[in-house]
Amino acid sequence: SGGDSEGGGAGDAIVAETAFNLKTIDPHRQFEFTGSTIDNAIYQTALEFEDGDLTKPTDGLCSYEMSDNDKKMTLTLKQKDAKFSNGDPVTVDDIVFSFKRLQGIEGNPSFFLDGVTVKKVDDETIELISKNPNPALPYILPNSSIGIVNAKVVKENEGTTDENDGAEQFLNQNSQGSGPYKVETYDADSKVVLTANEHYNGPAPKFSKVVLRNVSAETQVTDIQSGQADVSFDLSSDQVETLDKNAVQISSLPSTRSIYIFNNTDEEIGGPTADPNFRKAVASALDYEKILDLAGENGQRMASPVPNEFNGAVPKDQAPDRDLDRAKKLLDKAGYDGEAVPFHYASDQAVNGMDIAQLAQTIQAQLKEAGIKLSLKPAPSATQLDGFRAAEQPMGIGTWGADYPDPSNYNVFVPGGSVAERVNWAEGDNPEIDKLAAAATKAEGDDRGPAYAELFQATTETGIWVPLVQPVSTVVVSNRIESYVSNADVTFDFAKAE
Amino acid sequence: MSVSATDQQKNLRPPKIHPLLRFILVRIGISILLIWGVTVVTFLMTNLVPTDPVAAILGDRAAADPEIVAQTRERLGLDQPLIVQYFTYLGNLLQGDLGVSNQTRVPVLESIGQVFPASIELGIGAILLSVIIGLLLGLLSALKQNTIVDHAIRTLSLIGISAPTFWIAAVGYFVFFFKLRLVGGAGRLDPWMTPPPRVTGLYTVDSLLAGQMATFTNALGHLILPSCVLALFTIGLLTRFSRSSVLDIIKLDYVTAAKAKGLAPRTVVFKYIFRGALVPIITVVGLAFGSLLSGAVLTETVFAWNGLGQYAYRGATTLDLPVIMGVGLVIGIVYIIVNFVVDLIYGFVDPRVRVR
Amino acid sequence: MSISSPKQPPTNADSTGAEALDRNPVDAGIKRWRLRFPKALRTPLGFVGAAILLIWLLVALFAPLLAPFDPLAQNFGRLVAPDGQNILGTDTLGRDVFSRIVVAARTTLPAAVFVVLCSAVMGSVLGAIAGYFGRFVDEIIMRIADLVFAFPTIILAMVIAAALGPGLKNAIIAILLVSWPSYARVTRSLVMTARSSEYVIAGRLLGFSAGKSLLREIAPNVVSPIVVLATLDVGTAILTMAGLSFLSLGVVPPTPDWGAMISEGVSQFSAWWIAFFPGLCILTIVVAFNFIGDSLRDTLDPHTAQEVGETTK
Amino acid sequence: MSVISIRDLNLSVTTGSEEKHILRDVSFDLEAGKITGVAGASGSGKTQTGLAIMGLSPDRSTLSGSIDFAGTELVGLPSKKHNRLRGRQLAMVFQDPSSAFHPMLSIGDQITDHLRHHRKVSKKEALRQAIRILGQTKVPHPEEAVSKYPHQFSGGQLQRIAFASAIICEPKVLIADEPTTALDVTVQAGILRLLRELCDDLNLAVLLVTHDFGVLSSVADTIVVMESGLVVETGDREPLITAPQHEYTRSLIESLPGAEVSPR
Amino acid sequence: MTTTKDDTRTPAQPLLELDNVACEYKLDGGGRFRAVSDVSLQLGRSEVLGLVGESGCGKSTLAKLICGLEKPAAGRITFDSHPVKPLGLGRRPDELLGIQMVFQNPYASLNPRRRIRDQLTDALALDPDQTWTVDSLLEAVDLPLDAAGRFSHSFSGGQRQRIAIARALAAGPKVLVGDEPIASLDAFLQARIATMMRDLAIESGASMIFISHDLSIVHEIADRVAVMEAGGVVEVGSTEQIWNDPQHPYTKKLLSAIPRVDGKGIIPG
Ligand SMILES: Nc1ncnc2c1ncn2[C@@H]1O[C@H](COP(=O)(O)OP(=O)(O)OP(=O)(O)O)[C@@H](O)[C@H]1O
Ligand SMILES: Nc1ncnc2c1ncn2[C@@H]1O[C@H](COP(=O)(O)OP(=O)(O)OP(=O)(O)O)[C@@H](O)[C@H]1O
Ligand SMILES: [Mg+2]
Ligand SMILES: [Mg+2]
Repeated sequence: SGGDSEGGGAGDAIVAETAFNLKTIDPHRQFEFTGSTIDNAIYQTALEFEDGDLTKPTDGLCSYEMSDNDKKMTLTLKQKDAKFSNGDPVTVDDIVFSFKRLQGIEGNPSFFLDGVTVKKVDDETIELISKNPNPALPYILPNSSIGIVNAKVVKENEGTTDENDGAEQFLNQNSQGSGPYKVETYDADSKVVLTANEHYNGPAPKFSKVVLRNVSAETQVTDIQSGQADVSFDLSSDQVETLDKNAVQISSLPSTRSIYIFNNTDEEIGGPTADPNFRKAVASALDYEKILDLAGENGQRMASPVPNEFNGAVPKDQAPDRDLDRAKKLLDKAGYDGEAVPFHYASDQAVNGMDIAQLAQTIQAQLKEAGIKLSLKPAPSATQLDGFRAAEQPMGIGTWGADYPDPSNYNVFVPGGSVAERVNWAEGDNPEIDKLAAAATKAEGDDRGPAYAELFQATTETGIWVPLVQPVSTVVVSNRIESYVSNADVTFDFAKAE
Repeated sequence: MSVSATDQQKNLRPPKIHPLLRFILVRIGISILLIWGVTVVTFLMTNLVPTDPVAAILGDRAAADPEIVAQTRERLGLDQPLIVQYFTYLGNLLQGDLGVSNQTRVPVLESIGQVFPASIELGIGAILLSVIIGLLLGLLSALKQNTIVDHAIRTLSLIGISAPTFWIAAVGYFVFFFKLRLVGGAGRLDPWMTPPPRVTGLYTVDSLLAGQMATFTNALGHLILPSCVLALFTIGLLTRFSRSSVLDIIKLDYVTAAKAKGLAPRTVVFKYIFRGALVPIITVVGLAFGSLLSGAVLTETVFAWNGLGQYAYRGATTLDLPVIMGVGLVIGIVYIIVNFVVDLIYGFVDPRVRVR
Repeated sequence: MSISSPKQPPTNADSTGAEALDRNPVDAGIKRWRLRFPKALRTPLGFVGAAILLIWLLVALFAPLLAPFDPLAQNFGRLVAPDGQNILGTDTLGRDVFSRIVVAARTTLPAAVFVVLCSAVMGSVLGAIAGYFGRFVDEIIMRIADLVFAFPTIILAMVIAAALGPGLKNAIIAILLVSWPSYARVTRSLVMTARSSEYVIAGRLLGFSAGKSLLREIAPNVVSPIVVLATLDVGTAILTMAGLSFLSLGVVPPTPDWGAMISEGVSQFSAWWIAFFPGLCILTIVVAFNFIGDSLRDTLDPHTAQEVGETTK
Repeated sequence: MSVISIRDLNLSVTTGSEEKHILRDVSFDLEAGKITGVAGASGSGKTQTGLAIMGLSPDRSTLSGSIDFAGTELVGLPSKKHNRLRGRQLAMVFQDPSSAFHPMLSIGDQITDHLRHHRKVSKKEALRQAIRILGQTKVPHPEEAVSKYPHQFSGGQLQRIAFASAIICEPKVLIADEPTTALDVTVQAGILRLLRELCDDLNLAVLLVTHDFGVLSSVADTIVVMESGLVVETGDREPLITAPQHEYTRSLIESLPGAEVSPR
Repeated sequence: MTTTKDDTRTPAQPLLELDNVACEYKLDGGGRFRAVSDVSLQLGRSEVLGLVGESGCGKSTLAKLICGLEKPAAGRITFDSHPVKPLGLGRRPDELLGIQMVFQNPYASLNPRRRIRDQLTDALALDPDQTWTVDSLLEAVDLPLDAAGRFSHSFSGGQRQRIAIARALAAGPKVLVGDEPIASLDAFLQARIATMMRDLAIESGASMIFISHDLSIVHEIADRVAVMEAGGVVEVGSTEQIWNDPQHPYTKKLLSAIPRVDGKGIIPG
């Protein structure tokens, strides 16, 4: 009975597979990979990235203009023919409501518009006023979490712009966007089916149906190979290697995610990791080439947590190299006595096909060569994250996915930032870095890049973060799809597949 | 041993209600007690889990705000003493409210409604296979005791219960789907297939009801391998058990008596031996169901079978408390009900229990 | 013997002695048990089982000598197919699969035996108490056992392991908590049968207290079925541990573990050797315990064997 | 004219690697309308003799010698042919009535299934005959009895039902293996009377196996005494009991309270 | 329910006295079954009381009541002026250890996992007079001395029953209760074991209650006989009187059903 499967009973449906990381597709709450992949297809945003180039925000539903002091952004409704999936036209009110809802409901992505006041000027214009200079705003608005919803319908279904909002369930089952697709069925555990939005103002997608299945990476391998699936998101480099290259197309892009080791700065918690010499020894003891090998082809070194393609990234050639002698000297200096350091990581996680559990074992083996002993503490990601958030873990593997492609998104790694808090690194601990941080925030225009680069170089120097690798985002597409668009912004654009 | 009927009656104070009714009532009572116990266990178990549900529900940002955290705690009743929380939980439960998943915000009951039929379909497939194959093999093995056939069946059944399910699943998937394409792949249907209109939630049944033959064959193709894998252990179990059960029966006088009546061997085997052996076997089938549910967790993982096992696994690894509680409760109840039904069947099949 | 030869007087009870043994199942079983305990392993299955187990014991004992390489060292190419150097290939991190398999026997075997010992002791003590004292003690213990039975083992173990965190110790605790009830059930019913048996009553009439008769009269009569059950259960424990490791809830890496290796291997279908051989190891070792347990059970009398039967698995 | 004549019957069973002789050169005859009693201590091979006639000797056993049943040689008879005689020509009643019936089948079903099998009569007709035959064996309320289950009867009643089942196909030979050992003396008397009546009325050749000389003394016409698979003495009832010839028989009878053995 | 006055009893102070004793069993279905009702019996010193009746009439239940193994639903049992209390979880009170029992099934009444010597020693410890040793006991029941070191499975049914008798005797009982101790033995062994029991009990100064449904054996060994029917005692009297001049119709029926070994071909009853 499986025999007829190749015959492509698929027809005008495109089958995509990923291991779900999905809590909701209410855009204003959605903050995970799977949710944003779906919302990208459902919702339009005020601004977009041109052809996936993350350095160039361009017009989306609106065009924009930034004031000189980066405090005021003026949005002008541009696509007047845009319509929601129920046929209602997209209006300024919808956009204002969407922004305000995002801010008010205190969901995970609410911080995107922190300190921004949204003001409707007239039926074509919106003003976003930021308290502080906010040069990142154009980079933020294309995020699918800031998707524009049909205000009227959402309000009718308990949607509000404060914490009392109750529209999440409704939005999960009934998308209210103006993008190329709308939700047909939503099952957060197994699969989400999208169908074409006939009111979409762009070209109608070739595939009128998208089936996104929750499937583990190992099953994705067999499914893509056997024609059961058209798109696979989570294959590791090893798995991609084994595929029959004549049957599939492979798109590899630099990932926007960073993988790093964190070291707790609190002596009580971290023990040796509180000593800068120990941390630097860790950085010198790692065999980055082997780690790169795990990430597969096109994996990149990182000299800071900021991905290499981003403004403010530290050039990757400045990344440290393995130097065991140096590591040993540093360890002597640190007075490290070989005690085992608990090393925490999520045992069930893979980041762009990089298995964190394997990475942890590799790191353990490499550090052992320098005399550093790690005792691995795997845990399911939920539990691991709990401990990390509570700032209780001495050392471990962290990952960060860019919320928006601007260096300011990486301020979390700077003393006082939310991630820095988790290693007990507070403002004032490094006055030098505080100064650099202030300078970076103040910098404008072309100065921002270098200012941030300097800041992140300094933070990385402390060894509190040891950037490991920038993985590759690999999307495997079956040959049934003749052309497709896959870029850093959307990973895979269902609407443009043919 | 045998007292003449009149003597018995003279000294007998008969029960106030009919014995069969009493039997059923007692079984219902025990089952309800057990289900209540399951609620206590799930509740306590999840309270032992060292994770803060509030953090999971609120997400990063809100969890950092003590005020919101406190509010949420209050809203969820988490500031109450444990015993109050338990009664709230029980109260909700009685209204069919199993809570909402921390991860997906979907009501647990709704999700279970989705995944449960998947597991049932797999479970029924497996139990049918194991009952039919296991019983026949066991019978054959017992009838041919100490022959090559018997030794072969015993050895195979021992190997059957020794194989790690997940490994067999993976090997089976690789060989039968990936290499040979004899069966359907992961999931319950090919991805682009639309599930049949939901009546029972079992794709094979629903597709037949809707007259969608293509969907039916597809669903069956997907069902066959996982249920075989899952059945492997229970086949071994039932083969062994029915063999020893039949051997016990074969020795009994009534079998010799039946043979002495010159009945056809077939009649002796099926009417006398098998029927006698069946009663203990029914009990084991009930128990086997339990091991089936265990095996399902691993099997479902390999076959991306979106059933209760996968749901439970996700719940456990993300420490999604309402999900864990819900699944624990549902599985506990299913198990208890299955065994209740087994007891009832037992009661009805065996006249000695029926009329005491 | 001819008809005219002198006969033993029929009143000599000894003349029926030999038949008597065959006529009473309990005693016949025990006789066989005593005489053939070592012989139990001489049945074909028992022998094969014992041989396999012996091999595994030797492997575990001499693992450091047998393993050609450091099981943790990532010294080789990744995903190398079996060849002259890495006879069972290498894994995703370039470790020698054969060495890892061999060393894994060292954790699996002792852990399984340990967990079975603990749960056998815990379960049979509880079962004995329930069976002997009856009434509400029995109700409480057995209802708890029922409750544990009502949850599928692996799910319960999964939740426990997830709650306590992965690790061998926690996996053992989890398995312990879910596997004691089968011993409790068996012991309980054996004790209950023994309790009302005439030799125990005779003891009570001679002034044994309940505790004393439990220890002195009953205990010796329930150990052998428990030993059989435990033998069969080692296999189950190995399977459950492997299952937990497969779900990354068992042994913590990088310690080599068969279940974890399978889990790693299934994501690499083309590198089939990573998952295939550890699976084979689990299979053989569980088969060995089941073969031995089964032969042991055959030497028990039929009634007790039924008690120990497959139902408790 | 003997219905069954047993000559030099030998039976041996292989258990494991050892061979065990259960019957050695057993010879005696069964005659129509006569009860032949077989006595002997436990394990002397009484039951196995009966089973050998039925063709139900244990697995892995070898039978040699001759059992001549009205011209048919039963030793070595193919099991299919033997099966046609069983139930129809040769019937058997067992020691423990409570275990000789399947607990889950009704009485009516169990005493007629061989009738229906052998005679191909309809279910209704079979039941009618069952009721008649239950009446003949004096089971109370035969009409109700056929739809009851074994546990609803006392041991004595069940043994009567067992006799009903045995004679329903009008056999020539009835083998009764300790039919009263499990019963009380008062019930035993009734069963013995029934046995005698059936034997006389139906002209049955009865083989009565027992170790109770009291029973043999009441109903047997001829007595065969066995010890360890050997027939030590055969003779008519009265002389054998009052003046046993063989030492073994004598010691058996002397050990019984109230037995009156004439001194030699 | 007929209650017959036990007026044949001789000594003024009976060793064991049952006064309107009744016993009930709970049935699985929820009803109750009265297995023994209104039984009054007395047992003197050094006498053997036979207890007969058909299966299920309550003989074993009565034996259990006497040993404290069942709780009486009504009535009183006194042993040597001590009330017999039902056996709980604790030790049996010392004053009641004088009642010992021999069971029906010789295959179940010895512990298969303990050596004969250990089982006998346990019992010997109870006897304050130290009348017996292991060896003298074995000798008394006609067993070889090396039997002490063996386990019960190597003995035949008759031998086992003798060991069980030895164990009961070892405790120096004042009352020995035999619950059909010969029923499961070969017919040819029964008389021998029964006589042995009687002789040993009387020699050691004990009384015995001998339960059996075999009247001819009871006739051989009992001084007095009590006949039970459906839970009640219908007739008590000296053996000779019961045997030769039964009063109650049930006793008559029972006696007339015994087949005689006379070779006459007469069906009893
Ligand atoms: N299936 C069997 N396999 C091996 N030996 C057997 C088998 N059945 C019976 N025997 C042996 O055959 C011998 C005679 O057995 P049989 O049952 O005929 O004795 P019996 O005289 O009927 O004894 P009882 O009075 O105890 O019923 C015994 O020694 C017994 O152990
Ligand atoms: N535990 C019990 N529960 C319920 N009924 C019982 C129980 N034990 C005995 N009885 C019933 O009580 C009655 C008397 O039983 P008891 O064992 O005393 O009879 P008995 O005279 O010793 O018979 P037998 O000669 O068969 O040993 C019987 O009808 C029996 O069914
Ligand atoms: Mg016999
Ligand atoms: Mg009794």
